[in-house]
Amino acid sequence: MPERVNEIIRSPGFWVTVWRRFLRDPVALAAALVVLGLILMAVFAPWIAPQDPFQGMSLRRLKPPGTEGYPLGTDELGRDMLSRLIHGARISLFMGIVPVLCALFIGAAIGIVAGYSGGWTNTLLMRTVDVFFAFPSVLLAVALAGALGPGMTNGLIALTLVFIPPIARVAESVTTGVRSRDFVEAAKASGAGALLIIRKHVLGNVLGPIFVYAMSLVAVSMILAAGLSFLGLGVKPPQPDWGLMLNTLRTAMYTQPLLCALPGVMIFITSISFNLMTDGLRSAMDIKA
Amino acid sequence: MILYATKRVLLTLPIMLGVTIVCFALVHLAPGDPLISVLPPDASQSIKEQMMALYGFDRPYHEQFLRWLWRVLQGDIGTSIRTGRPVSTEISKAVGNTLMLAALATCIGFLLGTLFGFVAGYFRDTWIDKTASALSVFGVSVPHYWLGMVLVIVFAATLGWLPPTGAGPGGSEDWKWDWVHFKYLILPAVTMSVIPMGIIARTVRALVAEILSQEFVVGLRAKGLSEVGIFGHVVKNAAPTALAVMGIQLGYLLGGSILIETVFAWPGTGLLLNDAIFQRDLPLLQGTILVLAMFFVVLNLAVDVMQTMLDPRIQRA
Amino acid sequence: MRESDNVPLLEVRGLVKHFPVKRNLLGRATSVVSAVDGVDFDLRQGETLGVVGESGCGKSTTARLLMHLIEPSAGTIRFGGKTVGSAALPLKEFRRQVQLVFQDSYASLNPRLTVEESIAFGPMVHGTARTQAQARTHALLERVGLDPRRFAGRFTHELSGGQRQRVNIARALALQPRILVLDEAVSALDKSVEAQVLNLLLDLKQEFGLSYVFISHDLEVVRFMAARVLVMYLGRVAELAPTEALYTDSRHPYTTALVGSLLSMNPDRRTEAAPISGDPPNPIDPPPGCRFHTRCPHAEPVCAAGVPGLGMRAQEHWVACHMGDPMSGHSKAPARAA
Amino acid sequence: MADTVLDIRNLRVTFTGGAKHVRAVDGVDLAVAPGEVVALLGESGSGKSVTLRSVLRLHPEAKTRIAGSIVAAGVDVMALTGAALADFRGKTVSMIFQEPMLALDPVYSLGQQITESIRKHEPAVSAEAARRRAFELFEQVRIPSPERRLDAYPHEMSGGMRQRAMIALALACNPKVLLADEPTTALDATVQVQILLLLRELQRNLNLSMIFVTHDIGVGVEVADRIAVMYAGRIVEIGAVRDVIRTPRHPYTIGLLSTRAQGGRLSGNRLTTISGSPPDLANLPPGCAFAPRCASASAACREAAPAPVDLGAGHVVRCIHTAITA
Amino acid sequence: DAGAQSVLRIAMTAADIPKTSGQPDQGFEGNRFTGIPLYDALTQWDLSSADKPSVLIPGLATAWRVSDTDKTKWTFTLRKGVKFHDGSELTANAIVWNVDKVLNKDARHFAPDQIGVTVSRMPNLVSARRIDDFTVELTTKEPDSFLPLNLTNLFIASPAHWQKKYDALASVSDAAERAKQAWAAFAADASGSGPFKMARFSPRERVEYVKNEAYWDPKRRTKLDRVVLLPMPEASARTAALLSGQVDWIESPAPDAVPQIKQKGFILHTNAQPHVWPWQFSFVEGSPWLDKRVRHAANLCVNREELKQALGGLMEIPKGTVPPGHPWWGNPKFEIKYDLKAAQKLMADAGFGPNKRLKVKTLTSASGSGQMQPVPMNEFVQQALRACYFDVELEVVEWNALFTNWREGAKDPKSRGAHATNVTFAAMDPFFAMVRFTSSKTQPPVSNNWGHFVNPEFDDLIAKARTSFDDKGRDAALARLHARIVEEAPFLWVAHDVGPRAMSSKVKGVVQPKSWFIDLAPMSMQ
Ligand SMILES: Nc1ncnc2c1ncn2[C@@H]1O[C@H](COP(=O)(O)OP(=O)(O)OP(=O)(O)O)[C@@H](O)[C@H]1O
Ligand SMILES: Nc1ncnc2c1ncn2[C@@H]1O[C@H](COP(=O)(O)OP(=O)(O)OP(=O)(O)O)[C@@H](O)[C@H]1O
Ligand SMILES: [Mg+2]
Ligand SMILES: [Mg+2]
Repeated sequence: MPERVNEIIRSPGFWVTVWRRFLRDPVALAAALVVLGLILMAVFAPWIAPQDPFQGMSLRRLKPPGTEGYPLGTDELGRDMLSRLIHGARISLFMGIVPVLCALFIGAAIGIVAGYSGGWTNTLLMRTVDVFFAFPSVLLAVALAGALGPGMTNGLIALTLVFIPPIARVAESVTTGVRSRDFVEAAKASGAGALLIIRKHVLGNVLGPIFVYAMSLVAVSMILAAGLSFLGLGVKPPQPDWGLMLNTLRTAMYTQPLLCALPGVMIFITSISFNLMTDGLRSAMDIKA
Repeated sequence: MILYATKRVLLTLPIMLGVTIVCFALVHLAPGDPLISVLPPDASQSIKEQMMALYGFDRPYHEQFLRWLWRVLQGDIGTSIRTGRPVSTEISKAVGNTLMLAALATCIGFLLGTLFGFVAGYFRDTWIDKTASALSVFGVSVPHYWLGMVLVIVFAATLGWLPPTGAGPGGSEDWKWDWVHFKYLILPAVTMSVIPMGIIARTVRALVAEILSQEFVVGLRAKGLSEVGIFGHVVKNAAPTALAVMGIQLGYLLGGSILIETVFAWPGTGLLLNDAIFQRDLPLLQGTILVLAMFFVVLNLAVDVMQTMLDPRIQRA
Repeated sequence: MRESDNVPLLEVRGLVKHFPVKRNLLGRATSVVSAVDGVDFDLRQGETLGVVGESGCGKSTTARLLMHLIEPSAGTIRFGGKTVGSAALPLKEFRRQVQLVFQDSYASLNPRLTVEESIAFGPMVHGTARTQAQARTHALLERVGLDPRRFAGRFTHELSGGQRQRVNIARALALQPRILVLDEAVSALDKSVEAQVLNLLLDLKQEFGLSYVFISHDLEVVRFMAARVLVMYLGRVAELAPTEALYTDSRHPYTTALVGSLLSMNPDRRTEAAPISGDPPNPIDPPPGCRFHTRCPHAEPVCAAGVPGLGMRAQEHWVACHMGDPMSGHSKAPARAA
Repeated sequence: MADTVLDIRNLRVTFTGGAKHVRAVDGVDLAVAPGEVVALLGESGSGKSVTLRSVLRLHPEAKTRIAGSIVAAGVDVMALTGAALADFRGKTVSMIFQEPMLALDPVYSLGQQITESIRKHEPAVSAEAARRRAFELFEQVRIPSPERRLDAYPHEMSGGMRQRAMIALALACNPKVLLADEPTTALDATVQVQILLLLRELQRNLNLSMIFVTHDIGVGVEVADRIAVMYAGRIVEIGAVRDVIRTPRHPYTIGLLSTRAQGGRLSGNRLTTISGSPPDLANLPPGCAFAPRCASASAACREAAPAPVDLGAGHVVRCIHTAITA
Repeated sequence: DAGAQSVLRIAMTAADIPKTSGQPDQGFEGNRFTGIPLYDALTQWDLSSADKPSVLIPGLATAWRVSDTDKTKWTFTLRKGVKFHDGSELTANAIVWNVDKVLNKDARHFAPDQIGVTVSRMPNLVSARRIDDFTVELTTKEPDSFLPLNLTNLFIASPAHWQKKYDALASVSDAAERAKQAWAAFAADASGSGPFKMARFSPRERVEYVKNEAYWDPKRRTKLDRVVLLPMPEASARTAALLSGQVDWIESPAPDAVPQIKQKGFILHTNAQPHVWPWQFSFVEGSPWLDKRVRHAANLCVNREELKQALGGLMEIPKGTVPPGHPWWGNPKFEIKYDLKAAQKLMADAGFGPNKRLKVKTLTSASGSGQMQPVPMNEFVQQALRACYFDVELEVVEWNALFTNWREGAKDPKSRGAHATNVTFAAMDPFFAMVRFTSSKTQPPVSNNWGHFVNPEFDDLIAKARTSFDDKGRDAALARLHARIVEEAPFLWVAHDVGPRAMSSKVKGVVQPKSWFIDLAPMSMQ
């Protein structure tokens, strides 16, 4: 038996290369740092927030930003705006990320199975997906949330259902693309079974693009989830959620416009950061030989 | 071509059936009493049962579905429980209003989006591209309902230049295309155009960059075409995809207008949907969702056929 | 001569593949591409069979059929006397005997795997332990002229075209196959690199006792590599003959045209007239009868009427042309032998 | 040479767009006489296409540094700007590409693309007249049923027909110089011959000058009067076809000729090869770019780029070892 | 010409125009804007004074009395010379026709979608009979002295006008369908006898009235040329509309914008309403509220002054379901006020303290008609009760679900184990104000005794009130009932709404009575 050579010079793997390229993109990097900051803020909200986000006092309602002790003012119940915005990151990010993650799992599974098996399985799965795709996303989200009734769980279900079809479609087309590539044929020619090929050859090539696509939906999901809360179909009070805060503060629009704008600013910052980060990631992944 | 169109239409039928099933199932998922909008909570049980029977809510689901589907096929999408008016008249008026809004928004979004997209794609990696791209990222990232609020605060409440809500001084039925009425359309349409602007700009930018990187552009230069001439070619190459994106965006606006219409009290399908949800007017909810979804399906179909017609590369069979 | 020379290693009979391209509303195929339409040949132990033909004539489809990567519409393949896919020779077992090298060296390597992982994949599928598979990989890399220390850890995009094609060859050899199907394996390479790879192929063949099916549209290269050459035209075999016989004494008008299209390399004897005009027809609606009759200078009504059979016209020289068949009724056919 | 339609002097093209600057063409001199065909030969990436495209100034201005002089039919190409450049392109010098499928606009019919070109350069011509001319051009390049094919889109035609259409397009405005960038590489052998013969015939009939880029020496031999061999951005050997084929003097040319698996004479034996691989243009060694792969390279080769050596009769070689290779 | 017209434009809080067919929905806002202006009822509220409680006065009926022998039979004498907007005359037949439309399933004009609102507000009315052209006899299921109060909700529509609509639909063959369509047509072009006539109806967007020059009551003949009603459910949108001059009057302005509204010269009208914003307790086994000390403690623990301040003054501090001075007040022995010490002591007595806190769960919604500002207010209560060792869990459910659950009761699984529910109610008539919450007969699913409050004493008090047919006796009985209710405290009384409305100073003649309603007729525009 031949000897195995040990001191191999290993090239950095795909993701390492992507990471390095990503680090070289200042805009994407800044966006990623903002996202990271927001996530940390959400995770450590109870420790960071200067005040109890639920504790209000009617005597200090609707103080403008810059008020002593309340750097970002107070909301319509006299709760500290800064603390609520910090805590709001939890639900808002949660509602942005979790539905997309759930949809990523389900949608990717559907798409990869459909794309790899082709034929009738594909037709059946993708036609079903098409039915849900036949609804504009906002309509579907609103209709589902409206039918199921407001609440975080229902919002999660609605958004997950909204994002499964697009992810499944992308997964299907990427998989179909990969499936017909020569290296998959070569693996088949080596006698590998379908599951092994999917695991070793398809997933590695498919998950990246699907993941990036899903990432690009996080911003949409956030805006949509906040929109549902804004309509009164999402998170229920007194939970601090940016969309809901936007809704409840709306009545103070004329007295404290700046204050009312704050939750929207947070949504905007988060979604633009996610978008820029995704753009950066996408171009970092676009490695040409 | 006709064969192709027929084929596409036939392929759409199962999807339409699926859509009707989803629409029907959606409202029956709904917790709570379907008659809540006509029955006050203090109505007695016997009145309630009597009414359930009157509206057919006591029958098994599949029977209700088949009856409903049968009536839908005959063009009757039900009667609003609350108002007693046919859902179709409610919707047709609302669709008209939303269409007006969405069409203007699509136009604004399309004009700006294409402009930014073309400029960015042409001047790739220059500051012009960066500015135009920043605007398009703004478009896809901004929560438009919030933007709507901000615009109302600035232009209606503070500056008083434009009216904050409604569809004209006399309501949508008095609509006229004059400045007095048009004023009411500006804020909602601008707000609504932001997302399609962003999406179209991004699509067009990618499209233009992709087309410009193709060899045939070198070919066009080599045969002596000026930049204006090349621009014409780029437009024609980009048109099928760009128009398809625009069509689909129009569909999204029609179906997704609920947030904007709620902010601006614009009497369109979104507001109707909102009313239907919060008043638990199930037939109205069902009908509105159905019509909007069907609209979207048909629009997709039209976009598809149109794209096939515009793009000689696509095989028609 | 060894005894194995008598039993062909691979026997291909009546291979047909139709791809549906248009479907009616009910999903039934209304028109098909007959990419391969009745191909017969044998491959002997240790030989190189060249396959030439114009673009779209079904060369790659034949290769994929040989590997059973796609199901043939009809026809059988026997390996060492056993029918492939039967109980005697299950597919997985067959697949380690036959391996494929594709034209596009880039697309045929998984961009997310290192060279080492790509090559070791096959043996590991067949139950070789990881360390052993890696050891074999390193040996093979060494063998195809790539230093394992430098190349084993690299990714596809970090290799030049020639290096990638060497990796592909190593990958194909990792399963210790007996047959290598090379589908335009050198067409994408520069001449200087092509020569290196061709040399490598020659050496490997010797060393591992391989048999090659060498597919190419470059007649020069086929002539250099192959002992026998199969000429395909629109999914059918036009001619199958020992190389020299084919190049010097072609019997099929198409082969003649093909050989005549070879460039002279002599500035004083430039080609004056094209041996044949027009492009090959569309395989969706292939011409009836002899598929070449639309471009054939000797075409007669019989050619459109009947499909010429593949007949032996000389020693080992098989031709499918009415002109060679005394029974065909073609005016140029030889008189019937007594 | 006094009588030239195209004179390229000391052309240098550097691409500055990427992380590293790529010097794709590094001092090319090439003169083409009226009615002459020069074949530009070389490996992938040696700068053939870049040289060709420089003649029409087709490189993106922002990311390219281009130096040297190009004079075509008395026009100083480097000085052209805007409209003048556009008028020059396609009218004085036109171009044929390797992949007509990619080089033709997929959403315009072939007829439209040709008439567009004609009317761009001759605005006085009516649409009908332009179409008539397109029809004649199609006949000229021997496209069967030309009337129908004028309305066809590129994807509806076979490879050979597309390339014929491409040639028709290039000839639409009666150019003086035709640049052909591997026009037959993508074609099947039987079709390649047809196109080569067609080009040769047209060139002769119209007295065109032509630069013909190819990988394949055989093709060069078939069409050219002179052959120029490029390596790493320089022309390393140039001369009449016979001289270059029969008495190559640059080690690279010699290697190139011997690597061909030509004919049965070598069958089954090993081929001679050029060891190593083409250089990285972003990281060229100082001296002769071929030195690392050259069997006869000496220390001097690695120090400075060799100057051209004129061997007479226009046979020029950039190698200091011409004595050895003779 | 338009400029010279006096037009009053009003933004309502409803999301849609309340039904215009005579039985308005959308709660009392419906009665306020599409009932009272367009129609008359047999009896009506006196809305002419801002200071006195609104009392019952004759409307289309000039007099009424219950039969001496059969206390279920009432005769109503009709006003003569009243004409509907379509010109037809009001007679006894019209009354019978209007009763039949909701109670007689066999009537051609039976309107199922109008049953709900009507029947539930007149739970005992059974039928009507014409005695002569100007006399009708109404029959109740059982003796019920509340009937005249209930009849303020039965708006009388024009039968002749409906018949015209019905006749125009000759092409519709199915009778029920034809009637349905006739009602839809009627709703779009209504005809009642009220001081305003419908001029234009644009579903979901606006309804416009013009004056009825021929109105029978000269005091209520209006000077307004036109009234425009616009649905605007968003408080901030209404505020914007007022500030930008799009409308002259808005209902319920955004509380936070009140200072700004006033500062810009708009006028804010408020007055206490017969309205209660409560927590209604559960008396189901295991509920912590079964202990009266706990109920009292909660009522003493909320600083309502502070809440009022938080709401910008837009609430009235409750002392019971009706305020002191009301005929039904009855001087209860328990005083609802803020007394933290006493509350804490009561809690201590009940066995709770800082270390043994009491967990309670309350259902509420994020919005809803009459709910004022449910979330902030509930959160305020939640915080206030914290000082009295309560840990309140708020379960925010969708408004309709909350409302539906109101008659499903505390035992229903949909109550999710809540110990209290937060549905606001109107307290204008004794049934709605008191009876339905305290009678053993109104337990779920019959009516809104959500918490299953059962007490024979209350059943007796209720029976007594129901059968006291003279006003004095009835009010005295109701006062006793009210006093006992306050003492037993089945509610945590938090607030009364004050019906805030903001309007331009151009609107003249505004009288905001102590009622849910307001009369548009005497108003004018400057
Ligand atoms: N999966 C497929 N579906 C439909 N048609 C196919 C498929 N694969 C191949 N074909 C068609 O079958 C014919 C033969 O294809 P094949 O790839 O075998 O040709 P080839 O001889 O390898 O050509 P080339 O020299 O261009 O590689 C072509 O016309 C091709 O378009
Ligand atoms: N726009 C560009 N930007 C950067 N580098 C370029 C550009 N165009 C060409 N190059 C580089 O210049 C070098 C020469 O390219 P060129 O296209 O002239 O090669 P070629 O000789 O035509 O090769 P082939 O035979 O493959 O067509 C290559 O290394 C190529 O990567
Ligand atoms: Mg092939
Ligand atoms: Mg090139």
